[in-house]
Amino acid sequence: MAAMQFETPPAPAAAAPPAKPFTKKFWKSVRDFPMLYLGALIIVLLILAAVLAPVISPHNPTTQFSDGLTESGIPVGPSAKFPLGADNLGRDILSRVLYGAQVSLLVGVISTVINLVLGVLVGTVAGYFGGWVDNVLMRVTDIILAFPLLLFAMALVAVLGPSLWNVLFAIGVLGWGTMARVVRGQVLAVKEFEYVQAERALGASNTRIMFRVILPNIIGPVIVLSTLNVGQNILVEAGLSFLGIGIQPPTPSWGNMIEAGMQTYQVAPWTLWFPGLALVIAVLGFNLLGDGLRDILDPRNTQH
Amino acid sequence: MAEALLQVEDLKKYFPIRRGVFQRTVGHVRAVDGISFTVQKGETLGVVGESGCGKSTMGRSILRLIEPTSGVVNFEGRNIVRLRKGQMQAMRRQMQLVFQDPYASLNPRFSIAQTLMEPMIIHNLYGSREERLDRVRRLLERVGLDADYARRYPHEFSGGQRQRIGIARALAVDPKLIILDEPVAALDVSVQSQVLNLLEDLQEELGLTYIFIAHDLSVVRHISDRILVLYLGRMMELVEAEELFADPLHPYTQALLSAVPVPDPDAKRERIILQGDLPSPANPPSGCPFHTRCPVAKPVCRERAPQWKEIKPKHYVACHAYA
Amino acid sequence: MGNILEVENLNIQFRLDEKYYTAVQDVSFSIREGETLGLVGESGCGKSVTSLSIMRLLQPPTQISGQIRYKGKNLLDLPEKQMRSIRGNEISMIFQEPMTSLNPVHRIGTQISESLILHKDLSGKQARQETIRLLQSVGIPRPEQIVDEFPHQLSGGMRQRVMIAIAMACKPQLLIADEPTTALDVTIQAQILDLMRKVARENRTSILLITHDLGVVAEMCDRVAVMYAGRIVEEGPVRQIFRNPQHPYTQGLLASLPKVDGPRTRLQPIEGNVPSLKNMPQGCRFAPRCRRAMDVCRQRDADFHLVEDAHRVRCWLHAE
Amino acid sequence: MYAYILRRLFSAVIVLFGISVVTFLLIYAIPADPARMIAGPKAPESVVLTIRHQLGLDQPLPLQYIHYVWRLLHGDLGTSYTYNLPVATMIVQRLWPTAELALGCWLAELIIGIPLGIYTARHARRLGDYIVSALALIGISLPLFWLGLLLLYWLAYQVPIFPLGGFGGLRYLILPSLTYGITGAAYYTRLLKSSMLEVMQQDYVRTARAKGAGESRVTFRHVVRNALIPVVTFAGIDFSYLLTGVVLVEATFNWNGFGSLAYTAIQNLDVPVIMGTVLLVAVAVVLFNLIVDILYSVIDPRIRYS
Repeated sequence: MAAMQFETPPAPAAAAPPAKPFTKKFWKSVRDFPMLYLGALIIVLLILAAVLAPVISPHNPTTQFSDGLTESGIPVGPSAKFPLGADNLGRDILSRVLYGAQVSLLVGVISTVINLVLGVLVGTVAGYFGGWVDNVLMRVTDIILAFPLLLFAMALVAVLGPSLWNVLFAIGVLGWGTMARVVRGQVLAVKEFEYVQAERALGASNTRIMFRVILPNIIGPVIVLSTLNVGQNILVEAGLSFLGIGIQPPTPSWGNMIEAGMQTYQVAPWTLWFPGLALVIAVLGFNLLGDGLRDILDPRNTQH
Repeated sequence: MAEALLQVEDLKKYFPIRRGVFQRTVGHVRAVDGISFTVQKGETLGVVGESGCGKSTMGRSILRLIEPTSGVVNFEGRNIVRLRKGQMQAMRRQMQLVFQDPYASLNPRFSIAQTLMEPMIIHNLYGSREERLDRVRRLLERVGLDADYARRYPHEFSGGQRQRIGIARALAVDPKLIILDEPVAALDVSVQSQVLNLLEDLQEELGLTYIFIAHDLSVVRHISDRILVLYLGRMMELVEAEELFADPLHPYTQALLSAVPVPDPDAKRERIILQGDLPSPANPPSGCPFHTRCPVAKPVCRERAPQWKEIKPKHYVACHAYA
Repeated sequence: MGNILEVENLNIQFRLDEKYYTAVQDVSFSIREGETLGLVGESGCGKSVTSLSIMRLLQPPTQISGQIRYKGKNLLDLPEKQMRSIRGNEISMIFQEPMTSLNPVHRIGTQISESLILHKDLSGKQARQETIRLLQSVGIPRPEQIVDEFPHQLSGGMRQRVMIAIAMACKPQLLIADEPTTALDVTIQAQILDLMRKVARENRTSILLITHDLGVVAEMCDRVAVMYAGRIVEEGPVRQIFRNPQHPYTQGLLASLPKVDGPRTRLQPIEGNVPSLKNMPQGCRFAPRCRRAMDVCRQRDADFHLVEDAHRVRCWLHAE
Repeated sequence: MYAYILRRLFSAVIVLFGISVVTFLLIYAIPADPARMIAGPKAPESVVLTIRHQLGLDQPLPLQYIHYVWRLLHGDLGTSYTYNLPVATMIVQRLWPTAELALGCWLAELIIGIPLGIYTARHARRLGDYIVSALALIGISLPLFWLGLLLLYWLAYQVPIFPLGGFGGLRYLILPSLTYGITGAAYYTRLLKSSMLEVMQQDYVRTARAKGAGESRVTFRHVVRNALIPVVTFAGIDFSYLLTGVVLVEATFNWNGFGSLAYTAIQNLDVPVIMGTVLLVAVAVVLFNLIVDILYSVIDPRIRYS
């Protein structure tokens, strides 16, 4: 209320930063947006784990060790050889968790890129042109959104056959509905701004207005949503693998590791804990980053 | 001097009202309902009216930012309503628009240099980047801003400064006609007059023609040569600025003038307080649209729309009282 | 007649970016019974903030010091519960935006009778009758039907009438009107100003009118206080302020207005821009834009000097 | 308002049509030959041809589609390859357990989510808000099935308060509902909080305070009422999440609903059952969203009276 009284510029955009030493600015920024940096840190560690898995894993993730199981066939707990214990087939859980990061990141990121391209395209065109174009595209979006993603992906993967690429493709091609709706809403809002009309009054073409004027102005929410979307898609992949129609064993994925842990958790709870914990931390990382980006992009939080 | 730059004939813009399951058109908002006027080169035509009178829609229809429903808009003798898309985009160099809201009319992602170069890029003016930047600097100085501001972004400026940038953007393509849509309404009183003076200077120097749309009567009186009064999409009165205030003929104009609060506590004026609300342009009254609130309405006003007539030399009114 | 409201040395600070900025500094004024005081100034001058602080409706983080005495009680010291019994009852308020000031999900009648139920202890049925009477008194046609309608079904002017009905429901001693007609059309503005005058006279209510429009001030007010950048720079009876303005800012403001009569001459603007909260100039805050600024103006702010009876100005030009 | 509802109905019909096209195409896009699957891998080619003819699979695709829709409209979702039972019958048998579970999950979400949303909005930027918001973020990040297994381990295996999965009375319902509630409530909490914070900035809330209304009156009469409008819209979207969640919860808790039906069908590549459940879920989502749209028009007078 009171803030209306002052000239507060509405949109963020790049502010001319005051000249302060970089490190000092960095720590102030960390203090202001702790979630953002925590999320970014988690994601960096995740990427390192995925890339360096072959180097840092103590064992081959698919080797079944005879000393991984006790004589009665129960997986051994955390030890010097198996830092996070062994699974129901005597494989090293730490190595499998590290390799699992590859699958999660690959599926999460690439399927989100597909979601992003389809969603932004459909949303921008529908929002900008309106009329029957909007109507047709939004009904298609409604149809896509009527199928719960996991079930729909289940059906599609069942048809195509379970494999890493089919899982990735199914999530990518089916999961763009929300993105399209959000982008459309943003385009509708930005389209009404006078600077868009000014661009038209100057004689700019539709393509120029859409891509040079409108798109840069909605990039913030799109980045936020994409980041959160990576976490969601990682969960969908894990769900599919948990149900046995995602990544097929022996390739390690956190989802199929939890499914395997389901059989042994009563006697060897670590078979359940560690893949699940890895999954939670990964998804939390993207959620933290997404929320943090939302805060930093919110003009109310960045005063000039 | 007495050469017509713009000639508008019977301009109409109806927006369909869609209702029901299949969004059938059940009626029209008659935002602009038959407006005709001529603007001479170098002249300022003021357009006043309250909300819903269609003044903004009229401005945008003339520029074809909104496609007019019907009518003719002759710009230097050429009917631009008939132009194809590509021709129209080229034609936009000649006619520009300045907006009301200085906060919404500048792209927050563009620096001032980008904002002002955008029109030059679109119309392929001034070959090199250096030439364009040079032009940007001259434009900024022309509107009274520091040339070094080119590198900054809109949020670093106050409302008045932004409005100057908006004017510079319009000038970047060397237009002949500028439609100013409430250019000072969002500005503080002490800044308003700076912008008004700037507009007057630019007109004199560059030989610009203005259509000045506003709701503030004293501002319109100050800047206009002639004034057109609109009510619910129709023309009520058109006359030279000083005469409109000295001798308003239409009852609506009279009420409008008497409603303006004057900054003089001793001004004893006869107040005409109109009864009732402004009718909706979606459902305008029959006959003369003003008859529902008119203090001197007669039965005929409800039945027939009055003729547009020259009551006195160069003083046009649409009112049955002068029939 | 006594003073109904006395504001003394009011200071209001806002926190932005972990720093406090002074939005209102050392503001004092008073309103007499039945009087209309205008508080004029441009955006950011602190006039709205001042009005909200009287109602104690400012959102934290803000720091307020000074005194706001209503009938001798300092409102800033009252417990929240007592303050609530004053709000909407003895002091009420109307706002600039009639389109957004009414709750979209409640019926018109419910919103008006809320004040009656809160303060007057009326039963539902009595409140409804009183509500219809109030609607009638603010000139709303078909009150029996409108009472059951929703805000979006009414025009801006009608909604502002409803706001006035809410504000006047408990016959307050003081009505604070924050830019009540800025969002309205001229002919509707005339109706609303007329209505405000009428209801204030009928209920012997004092008005604190916050506006940027000098025309509205001239028409409505008995006395005026001109604010610039968080301070009152000049205060006095309306006729003297318009006839004989003393502060260069007031003079500049009046000179910069285009006129509806007389010859059209080039406008005399005040150069420069209104300073922002974060970049307040030293000394007199108007000095950087003042044509008659002296060295002392840029160093220290002036005190008030009496020009004539009840007409005072904060300017070094008037220092002995 | 009726026009609004009818328009929604109309677009729902279009979406339903689209859904039937999609499921139809998915069935026929499958590389495996349904006739071969019914006949079994060892059956002679002539038997396969006969079955194919019986099923009408030798007809042109558009015609097959018309037959498909015709059968759908008569409640015929096809026959399971594995069990040789009508899919519709199999689904109906599983409908009640799933409905019970879905309701339990949804209530758990609301009971946890709504009060926390109101609490965080009223205590914004204070310690309580930070703690609840951090927990909400973790809740959103938890995989449902993993949390379910953990709860089973702690509350059914280590401390046997609840049964170790299975379908039965209320005792069986609590853990699965709680599992879903913990992961789903966070959406309601966050949405309601941000919606309330936005409403609190509205002019009409200031008007209510200016009338002398107290904080709890302002919160519940003026803020929550308006802030619930986007929450109701979200309930429509959430329904689709809920049905997804139910599949995972059923698999985790060994709950014998149609989620586990779909799950076993996928293991067996029993296409009619897969498509039958997917189709039914999609139809349910569309119908539920229709209900939400109607509800929405009741809550928001701006839609009701237009």
